[in-house]
Amino acid sequence: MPELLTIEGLTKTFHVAKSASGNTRLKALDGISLTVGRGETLGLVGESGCGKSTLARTLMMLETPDEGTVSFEGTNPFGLRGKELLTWRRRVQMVFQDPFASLNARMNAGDIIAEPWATHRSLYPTSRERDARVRELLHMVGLRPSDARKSPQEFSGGQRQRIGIARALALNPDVIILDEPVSALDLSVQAQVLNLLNELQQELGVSYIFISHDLTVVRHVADRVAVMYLGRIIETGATEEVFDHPRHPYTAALMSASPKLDVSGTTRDRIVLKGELPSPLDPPSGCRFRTRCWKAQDICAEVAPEPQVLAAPDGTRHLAECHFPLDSIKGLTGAIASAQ
Amino acid sequence: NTEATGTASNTVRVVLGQEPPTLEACESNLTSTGVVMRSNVTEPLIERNPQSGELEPKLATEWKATTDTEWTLKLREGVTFQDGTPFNAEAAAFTIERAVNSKLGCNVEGYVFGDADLVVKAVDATTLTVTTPEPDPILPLRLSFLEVVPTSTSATEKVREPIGTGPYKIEKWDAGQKITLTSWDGYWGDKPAYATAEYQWRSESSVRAAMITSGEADVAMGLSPDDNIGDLGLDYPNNETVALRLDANEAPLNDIRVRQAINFAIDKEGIVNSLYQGKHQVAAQLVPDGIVGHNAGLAGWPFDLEKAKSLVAEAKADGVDTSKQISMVVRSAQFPKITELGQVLQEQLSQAGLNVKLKMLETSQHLTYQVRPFPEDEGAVALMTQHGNQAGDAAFTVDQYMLSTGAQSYYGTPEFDAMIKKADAASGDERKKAFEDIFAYQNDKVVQFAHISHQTGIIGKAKSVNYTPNSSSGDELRVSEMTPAS
Amino acid sequence: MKTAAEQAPSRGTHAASAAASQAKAHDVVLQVRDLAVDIRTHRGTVRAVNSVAFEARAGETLALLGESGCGKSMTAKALAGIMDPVCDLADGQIMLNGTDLAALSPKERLKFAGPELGIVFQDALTALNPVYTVGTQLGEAFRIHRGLNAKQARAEAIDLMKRVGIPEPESRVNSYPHQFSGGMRQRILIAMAVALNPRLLIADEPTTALDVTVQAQIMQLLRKLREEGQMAVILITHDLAVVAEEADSVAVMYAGNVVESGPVSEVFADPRHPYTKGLLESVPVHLERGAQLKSIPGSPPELHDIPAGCVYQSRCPLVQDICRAERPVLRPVGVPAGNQQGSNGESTAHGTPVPAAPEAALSVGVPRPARAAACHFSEEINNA
Amino acid sequence: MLIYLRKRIVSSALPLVVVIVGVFALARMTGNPASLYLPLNATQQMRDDFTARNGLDQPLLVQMADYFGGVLRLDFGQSLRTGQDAAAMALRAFPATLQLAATTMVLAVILALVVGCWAALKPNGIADRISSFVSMAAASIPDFWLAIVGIWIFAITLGWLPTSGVSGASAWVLPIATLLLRPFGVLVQIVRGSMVSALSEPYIKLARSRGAGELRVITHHALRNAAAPALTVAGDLAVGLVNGAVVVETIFGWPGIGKLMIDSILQRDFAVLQAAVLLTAVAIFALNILIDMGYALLDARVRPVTVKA
Amino acid sequence: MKSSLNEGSAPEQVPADFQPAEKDGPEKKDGKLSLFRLLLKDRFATVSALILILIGLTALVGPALMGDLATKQNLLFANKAPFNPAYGWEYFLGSDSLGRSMLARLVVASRTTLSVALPAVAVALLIGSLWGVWAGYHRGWRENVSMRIADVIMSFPSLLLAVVVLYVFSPSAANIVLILALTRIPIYLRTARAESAELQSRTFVDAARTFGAKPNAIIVRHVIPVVLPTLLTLATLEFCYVMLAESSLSFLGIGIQPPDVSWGLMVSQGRQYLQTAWWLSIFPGVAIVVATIAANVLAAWLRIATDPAQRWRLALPRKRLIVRIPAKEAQP
Ligand SMILES: Nc1ncnc2c1ncn2[C@@H]1O[C@H](COP(=O)(O)OP(=O)(O)OP(=O)(O)O)[C@@H](O)[C@H]1O
Ligand SMILES: Nc1ncnc2c1ncn2[C@@H]1O[C@H](COP(=O)(O)OP(=O)(O)OP(=O)(O)O)[C@@H](O)[C@H]1O
Ligand SMILES: [Mg+2]
Ligand SMILES: [Mg+2]
Ligand code: NI
Repeated sequence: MPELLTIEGLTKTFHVAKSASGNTRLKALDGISLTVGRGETLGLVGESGCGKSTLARTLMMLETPDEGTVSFEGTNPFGLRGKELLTWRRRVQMVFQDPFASLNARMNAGDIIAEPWATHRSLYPTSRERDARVRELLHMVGLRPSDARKSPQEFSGGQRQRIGIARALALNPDVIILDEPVSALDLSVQAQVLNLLNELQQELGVSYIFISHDLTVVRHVADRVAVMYLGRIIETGATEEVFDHPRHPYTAALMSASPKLDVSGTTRDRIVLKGELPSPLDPPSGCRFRTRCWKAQDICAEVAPEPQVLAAPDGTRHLAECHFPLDSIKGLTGAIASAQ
Repeated sequence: NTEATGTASNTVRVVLGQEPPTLEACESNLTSTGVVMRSNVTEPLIERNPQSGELEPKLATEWKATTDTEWTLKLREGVTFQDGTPFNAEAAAFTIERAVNSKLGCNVEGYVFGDADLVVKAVDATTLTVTTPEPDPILPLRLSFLEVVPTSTSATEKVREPIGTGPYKIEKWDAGQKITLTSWDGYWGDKPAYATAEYQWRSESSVRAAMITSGEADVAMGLSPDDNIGDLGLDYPNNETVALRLDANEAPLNDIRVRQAINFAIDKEGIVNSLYQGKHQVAAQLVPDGIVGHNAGLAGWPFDLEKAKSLVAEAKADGVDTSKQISMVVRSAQFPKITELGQVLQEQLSQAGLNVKLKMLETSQHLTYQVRPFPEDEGAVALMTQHGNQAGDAAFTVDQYMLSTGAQSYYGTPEFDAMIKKADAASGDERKKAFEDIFAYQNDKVVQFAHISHQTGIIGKAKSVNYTPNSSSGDELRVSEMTPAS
Repeated sequence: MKTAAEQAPSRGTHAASAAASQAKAHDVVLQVRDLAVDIRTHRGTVRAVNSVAFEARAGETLALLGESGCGKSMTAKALAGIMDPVCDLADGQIMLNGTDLAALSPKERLKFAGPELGIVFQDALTALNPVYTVGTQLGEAFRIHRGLNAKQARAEAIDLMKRVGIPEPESRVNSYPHQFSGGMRQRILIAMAVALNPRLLIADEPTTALDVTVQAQIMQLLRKLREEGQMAVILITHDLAVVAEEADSVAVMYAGNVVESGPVSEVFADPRHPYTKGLLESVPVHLERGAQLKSIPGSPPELHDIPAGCVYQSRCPLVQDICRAERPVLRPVGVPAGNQQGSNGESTAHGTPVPAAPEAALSVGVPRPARAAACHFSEEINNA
Repeated sequence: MLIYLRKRIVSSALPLVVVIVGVFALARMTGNPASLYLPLNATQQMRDDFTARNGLDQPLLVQMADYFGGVLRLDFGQSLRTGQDAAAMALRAFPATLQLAATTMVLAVILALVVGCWAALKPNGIADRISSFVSMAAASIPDFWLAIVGIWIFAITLGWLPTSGVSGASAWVLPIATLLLRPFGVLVQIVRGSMVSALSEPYIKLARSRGAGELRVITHHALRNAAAPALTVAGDLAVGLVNGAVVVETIFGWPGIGKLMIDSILQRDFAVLQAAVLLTAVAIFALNILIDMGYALLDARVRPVTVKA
Repeated sequence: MKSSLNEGSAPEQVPADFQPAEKDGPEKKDGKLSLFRLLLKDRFATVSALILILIGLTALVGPALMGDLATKQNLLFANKAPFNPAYGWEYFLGSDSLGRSMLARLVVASRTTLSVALPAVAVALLIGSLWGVWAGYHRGWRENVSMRIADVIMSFPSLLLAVVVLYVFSPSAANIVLILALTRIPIYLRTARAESAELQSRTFVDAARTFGAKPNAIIVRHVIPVVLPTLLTLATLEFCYVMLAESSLSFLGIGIQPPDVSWGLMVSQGRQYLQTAWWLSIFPGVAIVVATIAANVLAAWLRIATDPAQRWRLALPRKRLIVRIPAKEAQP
């Protein structure tokens, strides 16, 4: 697949109030490198607070990175100004994580969806066109045309998220960053939205960066998956590879923790991680996962592992950052066994 | 309530309109200072009887003009200051030097003595000579404004709490709250009835009145007719006269007919009767009865709106722009009901066909209009002034208000100036007559003023105190004249 | 409905034995019947919860499953007696260990809140008071119901924090809610709910806001607490997988109505309501990537818009005329439909509700709840 | 916390200077005070002397430099009116105002909390309607008018209280009652509003689910949350009191800084005015810092440094 | 509401080619209408609105209707008590100390009062809130400097300002407006800044940024509409404050000056007749109180009515008596 978006060594540090250790610098992103191909869906998974949203926000230029480069079709959006910047803005859009906070409660749904056109006037110049398009978009995301007049309070979370998606679609973008787009949705709606996203991708060739903690969903939609932990990508690879043959212990733990719709009645074995995510203000030395890892050894505390290219049975590129990657042959069950 | 406080019967409590800024003796011609100080803490050499208008001995027992320009005073013996030092010619001379000849910038200097520097000499312990650069027939009257202080008083700085020879001494001044005077045992005269006098101040006249009603104060100064004090209020003629001063240099006031019309248009009777409940007197001149030079023969201008209208019309016919705006400048809160008065005057002058704009100003601004140099480019101004002649001699009024160069005068004529100069130098009955003529002449030929009324002050007085106010009570409230009612 | 006279003694004895007695496994702790909640809105009064019936058993988990807005939280709040002022409990019985909570005055109900019934809220972020330390909030239940002083309450709070697995409870007890992570906050909320060892724990979407690894931890904790205290747990969720893994029985709600209930394994293996079936099919599992998911078209009806007949009619693939005319009641399935009809004397006029379980369930103590569904064609679904 | 405090104090310094410079410049725009202090017939010579003596003939910048030089030596100049040290006059008047304002504020807050809570119990209930009506009326009555009516009723007609003055505790009643009304009226509405919204927060439901009764919910759970917005408003109102007790001080003869300020403005007593403004500005800045700290005390989320256990 | 009822029942049937033109008209009207209907539902708000309209009309056309009645003096007819039908309607509210009709003066004063209070509030609101919103949105030095400026104004003696303005310019309603507006700017500035600082970190603002919207556009579209109700409520409180401040200035002799007349001035001037002619200060006082209460009630209502999250509160049917009818008698 031709690469549309390339991220190289992206680092973002926040300055926050003092932590226990007196640190005020919070490295939310630490040398992130990723690529997204045209028409591809990249799944981004990871625990809460690991930096998924920060990555999304940085890509959307809502935050300025400290280091690293972003290249969109060869141009660096951070260098753009004026008209070019607007064009870029049109082509890259985002659906926000929180459907309650991302919609202005004082606007009605129609105005919210039409809002981008206030900046990009040329897209739908007449109000008639805009109205029609709003109705079309509402319909696309499974809402009633009459909903255009309602204010966000009158919608359920899922409906709000659909408004958010409709708003992102309003500019006909090439890349949509979806920050947990379905986690607030009901199953039936989730299916509709996933189908919708799928159709859009097929019709328009849009690329997605799909952030989610619902692994079932990610597995369904993503071509490739990147797993984040404390501001770093610790594993990337083709979806099946990563899901079925996780190489990083954290990925394995994540996969096993995800509940399965399995009505056989037998309780599955799973890796329940000890402890909490360490504070990103004071990340562990060496390998970041070592404090919760059952395979950790002395070296993990000393040396930060480099990303290794690992042999994948199906020949796709599989990267993991671990001193002691898991066995790929035994797959997930093997990993669970090794943890017990 | 009065009985509740034990010392009450021994104390007289006075409530004033404002706190004295200072008690400095040489500033005591300021109303708020003088009302506490004069004849209570400090005393003058000579004192003017407010009723008769005659000069009476105080610390000086006799005085006479020894030459045209020299006066000799005989001082009272056996008087000591409250700090124990004796009162003598040296102290008297010091007082005059300090107030009149020094760089201290005393208020009394400007007010009473003007530029003239006096030569003072203590001949012996009880004899003093004062020499004026020009003959001054009313020097003794001027001296009555000087409150005597001992030589220990600073000659270079003003003193907040001076020492005097009076029946009371300053006991305590709680800045912002009250001043307490206690009677002084070493006083040369009769011991006053009250052992202590307490002064407080409230700026709302209704509150001052309320303090009398509720028994929190025994004497309240400066009440308004609407304070509803009933029979606890005592009226007294306070020597103040209200008038409009007309700027005869500016159109349309530069036409005498317009100025006359203004005088005809004002319904003085109506104002006095309805605004001031008939307590004031309609005025025909700037000084009330009792002042040397008051012309008893003058009657107030009759209220005649038709006449006023026709005078205005005449002036207009002669090419005077009677529609030009006249600013009526009034100082807010200068005396009770001044805003009402201003509005009435504006209305009445408008009735006569004049274009009058009422301008209510605060004190400092008002002063810029009141004294020279007058503001430029203000057009025609009719300034409301309240003039009080504390001295009892018309010269104090006329020099200021009627000389064409007077500090508070817009306008005059050469003949008029000559009349005034002549009157100033005259003495006795001749002086009286000369000033009477001056007032008549101003009404006849000059018409710089539209007189309105001679005011009556109201003092609130609790039943427990015997006191009869007189025309000087507002400036000089003698506690020694107060006695407890049995 | 019992009269007041009958209730009084039962409440008295109950309160006495509240803390001490441990329920036996599978005893019915809570039985809800005909529960109906009205909301007064500016469009008129709407029924948000309609003739809901289910039962919860000691040591078991009942899952209330349903889409957003179908009335799950409302039901939970009605059970806990903490509805918004605009909501009225219109009808129904809430029998908690023999006491009808619905018939009590708000004041009397306070006595049950905590010792008998605990609730964990949907949103851990806002459910904790930001201006008090978690210790204060955790200890409050002890101060109210056991009359402990501040110090004792603090000790209990530390104990509780230990129980729910918060590290260093002695120092963290003085921290404020905003100083905890989402998972920790959720633990604190759970700790609060189980503080007084209630018979019934209602957990309203306790893990929706959390990610999978934390969710696994929380679920483990809930399981542990349930087993320790033989609590009956009502787990509210819209996550089928969680239901499948955690619950013993399930009640599926749709538009304020329970449309299907029964043991999880049976319901999921063999759904008897088209809605349940639709839900199960919309899970993206065992599907090719990018393949079209089977979704339920449309969206649930608005509350003021609920049609007269079957609540699911507008989205149902099997819809027939009868569905539009008549609301199906929740009736046992798995047995021939005709039998049930006779024995329950089902009314058809307004879809007058019929209790989910037969009268026998309470007295005899049938080990597993019977399956029930509210569909005219529950038998045909899987043949269709 | 200390670092924060230091930072706040340092950052208040510049505004203070700006305030003084502003007052200095503005005051001198109100004209030469000579005619106020000199006799009406004073000669031009006397006027010039006066102007020179008080340095008013210098360019404004020179005057200002002189003044600030003096301030650095803690010399705030002398009153034109009384000849006393300006700073001493301001310092003497300030406590009277502070006592009055502090007492008023404390009472207003307490009363408003009680009434506001009572009103919030049943939004739109009868208690709510009555209290909001009363509080709005309270906040909209001109204070001088109320003071005079108060004197009329309580001092004259009933004779319960002294009309004015500072003698004894009873003299405080009328001034405080007069000052109280507006802060009370405003605060009741703020407390009521924030109480109503606090009561609809989820944590209130949670508290109810723990068995907390209505009273406990109000006093333990909602009050503290509702107090924070009230605190901010109370701060602004207190600033108003420190700065604006003029009317009450004038009527009741209360020797406070407000009266001093208006007198020195009307009398063009520049040194006193500047000293008084500086003093009140310092007090207001201090008050703002206190309010912020109180806020942090009420709500841990806004504490400048999070204390990690 | 019927329309949405009908649409709701068959959402999926709505075809893709909609007819927007047809629908829009009546629905938009419906929105306006419902605000009005909402108003009618709240008795207090309705009465308040009526009072305010009445006051507004009075200020607008009243002075013209009164002619010279407000200035026509009659010293022989001073301080006549109100409610005496013998004096005729002009003197229904009595006469003042110069024998002018109280009624006429109240009417004329309403215009001055409003023309001081409204512009003062409006100017301060406009400047303060725009400035505050701007400062809060951009944070950083702009915020710091603005807050310090607010501190300066707050600790500045407004009386001095009043005297300066009155001295340098002449006493006029416009100057009073200027002073009152200037001194009240910080109130709005602070509130607007705080709210806007909070809002600028909201996700919906971020969303707008991702479209490439300019800060000013975002401020206009997202920040101001959210902050406005709070500021408007504040403004009504301030409306009351400004009327009072104006009367306090009159009391101190540096406010509106006769022959202009405002309610505040009337109260101030009437205070000395409190014991002899109470109506001189009571009537204008009552006018101030009534106007502020009405403004406050309406503002409180409007705040809720324009807040979509709270709007439902207004429209609730009264709580009915809960009569629970069990569907079926439980067997004992
Ligand atoms: N503006 C900010 N200032 C300071 N810290 C921030 C800021 N934004 C995010 N962080 C911190 O950066 C880290 C990563 O946050 P981020 O929101 O990207 O996580 P996430 O992976 O999206 O989590 P979730 O799944 O909960 O959405 C967190 O520790 C967060 O506290
Ligand atoms: N205070 C209220 N006023 C009006 N309607 C309300 C109120 N609270 C809830 N509702 C409505 O009642 C219905 C049921 O709400 P409830 O919160 O029980 O849903 P839920 O099943 O818990 O949904 P979710 O999964 O989103 O939490 C919804 O349609 C909701 O809009
Ligand atoms: Mg995120
Ligand atoms: Mg819910
Ligand atoms: Ni409808």
